[in-house]
Amino acid sequence: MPERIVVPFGPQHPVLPEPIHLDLVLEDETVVDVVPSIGYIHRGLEKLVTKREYPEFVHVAERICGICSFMHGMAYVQGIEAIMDVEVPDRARYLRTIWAECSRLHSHLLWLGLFADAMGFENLFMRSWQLRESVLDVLEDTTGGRVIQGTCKVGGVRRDIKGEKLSDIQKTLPEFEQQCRDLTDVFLNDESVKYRLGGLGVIGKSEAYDLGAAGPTLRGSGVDWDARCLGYAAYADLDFKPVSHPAGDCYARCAVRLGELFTSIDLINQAVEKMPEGPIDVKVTGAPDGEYFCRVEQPRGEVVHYLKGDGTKHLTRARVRTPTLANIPPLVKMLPGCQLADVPVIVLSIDPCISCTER
Amino acid sequence: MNGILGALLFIILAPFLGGLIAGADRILTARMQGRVGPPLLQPFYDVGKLFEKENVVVTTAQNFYILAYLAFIIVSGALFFAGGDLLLIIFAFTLAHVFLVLGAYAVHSPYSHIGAERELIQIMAYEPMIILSAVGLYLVSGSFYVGDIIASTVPAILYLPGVFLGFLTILTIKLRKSPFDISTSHHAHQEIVKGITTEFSGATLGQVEIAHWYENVFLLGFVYLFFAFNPILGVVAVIVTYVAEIFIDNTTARLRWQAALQSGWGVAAILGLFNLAVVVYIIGGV
Amino acid sequence: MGFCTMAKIVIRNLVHGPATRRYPAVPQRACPITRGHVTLDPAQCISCGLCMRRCPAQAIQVDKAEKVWEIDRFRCIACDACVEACPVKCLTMETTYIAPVTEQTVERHAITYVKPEKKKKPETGQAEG
Amino acid sequence: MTAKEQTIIEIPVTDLLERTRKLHGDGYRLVQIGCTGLAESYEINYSFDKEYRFQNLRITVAPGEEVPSISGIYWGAFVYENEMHDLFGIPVTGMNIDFQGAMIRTGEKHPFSVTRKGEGPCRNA
Repeated sequence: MPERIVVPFGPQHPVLPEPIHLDLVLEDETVVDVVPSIGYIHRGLEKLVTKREYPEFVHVAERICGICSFMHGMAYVQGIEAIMDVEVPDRARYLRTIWAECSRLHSHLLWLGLFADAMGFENLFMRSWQLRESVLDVLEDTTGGRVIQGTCKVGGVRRDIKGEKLSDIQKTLPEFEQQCRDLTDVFLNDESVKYRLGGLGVIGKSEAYDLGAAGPTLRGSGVDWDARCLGYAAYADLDFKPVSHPAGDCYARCAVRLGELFTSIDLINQAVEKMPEGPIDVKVTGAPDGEYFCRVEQPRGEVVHYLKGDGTKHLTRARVRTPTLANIPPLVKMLPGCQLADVPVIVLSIDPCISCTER
Repeated sequence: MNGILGALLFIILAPFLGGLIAGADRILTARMQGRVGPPLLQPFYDVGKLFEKENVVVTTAQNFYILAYLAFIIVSGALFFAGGDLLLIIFAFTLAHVFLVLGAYAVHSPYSHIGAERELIQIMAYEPMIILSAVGLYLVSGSFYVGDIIASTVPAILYLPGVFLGFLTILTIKLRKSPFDISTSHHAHQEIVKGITTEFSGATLGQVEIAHWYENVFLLGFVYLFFAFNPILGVVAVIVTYVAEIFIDNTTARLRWQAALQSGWGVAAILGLFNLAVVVYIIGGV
Repeated sequence: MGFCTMAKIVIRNLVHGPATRRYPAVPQRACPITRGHVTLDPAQCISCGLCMRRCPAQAIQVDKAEKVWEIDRFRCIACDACVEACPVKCLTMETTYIAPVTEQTVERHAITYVKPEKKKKPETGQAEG
Repeated sequence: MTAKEQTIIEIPVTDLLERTRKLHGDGYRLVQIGCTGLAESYEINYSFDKEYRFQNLRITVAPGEEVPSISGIYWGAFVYENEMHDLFGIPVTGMNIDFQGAMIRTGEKHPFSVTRKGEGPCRNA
């Protein structure tokens, strides 16, 4: 039997964007066992809910994650609105949709870059991040923040996008879409990329469903489940189909995210076209009394915000189940049997966001 | 006499030339990625800084191995530019890398060990093709001596296009560029951090860098041999080759070690051997 | 077949030149609503303390008695909540970021606002002890 | 909107496995297991989803009370159950992958436990 060595992978490792620790048991270069552990960046954000008044906690909720920031804020305010039965104005719902889809675009482009870097394709990494920059510019122009938007509030949104700006955004979409197509061509058709991704970390359809996988990890295995179909924000009025890919390997997960780029572009386009006029927020009085599980589709998958209030200004409990936590079981299933060189690719393929996971 | 002069020039000038090539490489790579890139002299600043660092070594043996690595790279390059025997040069060159691998094995780090194993695989992958290239040049010019090959007026490239392509493939391995930067790459963004050089720091790492500059000049000199019949064409070919390597680096992902081995032996068997067979049996030598 | 599918992008990059900005030689990109840092107009602040209460990061301290407005830039998350909360609009969100520093210090601003007429300045002497 | 429909069923701990098995048989997907501390006990929500129908099973356990693992039914439940164990100190029996408290690295044992004494100093306050 070959000698077994244990390679510590993380919490600080150049190919890992965030601190997850994996003990990889190797035989030569084949991974035979993997033991994950987390807990390096717990910040106690859930506890803060008892220290901040519920309208202010949205700023904290947004900072659960630096990438899916907007959607954490959105999930939180939607939860509060559901408890308090607040009817959000239509324009606010559409604006939220636009910002959520911009966030998804920038998150996916960020991920594509990191993924390219994990397989040693530096130029593709640079290109993905270059495209991401144009999305960040739009976000900055419309919200004032590049990654932390801070525009959601209970009862609506804090900022409006003027009609002029909306059509400006729409005008830039076709060119951006073309650039995304060029990027997609490299990811899906380049032989060296295909060699690195094909048949790697396969999770079958029923297995992914049973493991409780979320987001592109689930859809990459052929299950077209997308929390956006719940119809929150303006998604019920817009026309879209969840992107899925049957193969279940790293290539499929990559293809799903690339497909979602175009879904997002299309959704932004639709939202701009259908954008209703009207107020952007309603005044919210009182305090939440009740509980709610709010589910939102983040770039990484479905996030669950569990919120409970007792009629005071401070919620009594908040709990966030992030998509990364749900995707750890599939990851533990994927890794054994792969090559050491493929570990970063497989780990990245679930798009781990550890600071989300630990709150 | 001429030989000693060549060797001396190599020993003195190669680090400067190698550093400049590395600097130009970084700028060109940056431009291909839509970045500005560092100043041309950045590699010198980097190495200068490395030599200023405190010497932190866990196993003192690694210093010896790395020094031996540098020494043998210089010896093989000097022999080359002195017009020496190509076979001897190749073996000295291989020996140098064996020292590098030993240096990586001397430390106790799984990253370094896996890097060393991969380096060994890479040596195995490129060795057949390098020897075939030497054999090919012998068949064309009738001598293993670099001096004679350069003096030969036979256009080697016309007889050895397959061998040359094969050599370009393994040059990617030697220059540590994508898709074959598997044992270590120019940055630490891979699963084994910086692979074989993970545990070297300060002056030791500086020596590895300098050895890499020497090595690059030597390898580009090898490319020149295929075009030695026309010096201007030779220099142009060397530049084109290097730019092509950077281009390949920027348009491919890193492959696994299995692919490096398959490619190395594949080009040796298909391009190299076939080309040699054509030269020997069909053209019947030169 | 996809060999060198990246070539198109590489060539475009070579032709169009670098896409990066040579910061700090070239200033950062900013737009009118970029959230950079908060500034106070001490002549208008009525020391109501709303900004302090609304701050989700507890970066702002207002001392009504001493008439001091303090901000800890390390804690401030530039969320704009204080600017929105301020009843007299004495806070402004500037579009530039603060310069990097190595030590955490609290920025103190003396409030110079004087209430026109009516009640005198409330108990300034008391809090001094 | 269908999004608002969600049911929470309070069940005794002894019914947990049976009901989970039934949901699994019906084709439900495990969404999450969320544990939160009440004043003197823990509330654990098991959330399931099938075609956007959201179902929760809720159990309330006292400190030290054992909770049976559902990882035999849903393989992926181990992350949530280890989290329950590592952070809240709830003994979960029969987990398929038991990290023995090493999955979430914490400075002290069971930091979210309701029986933990004191609030602990917050360095940044």
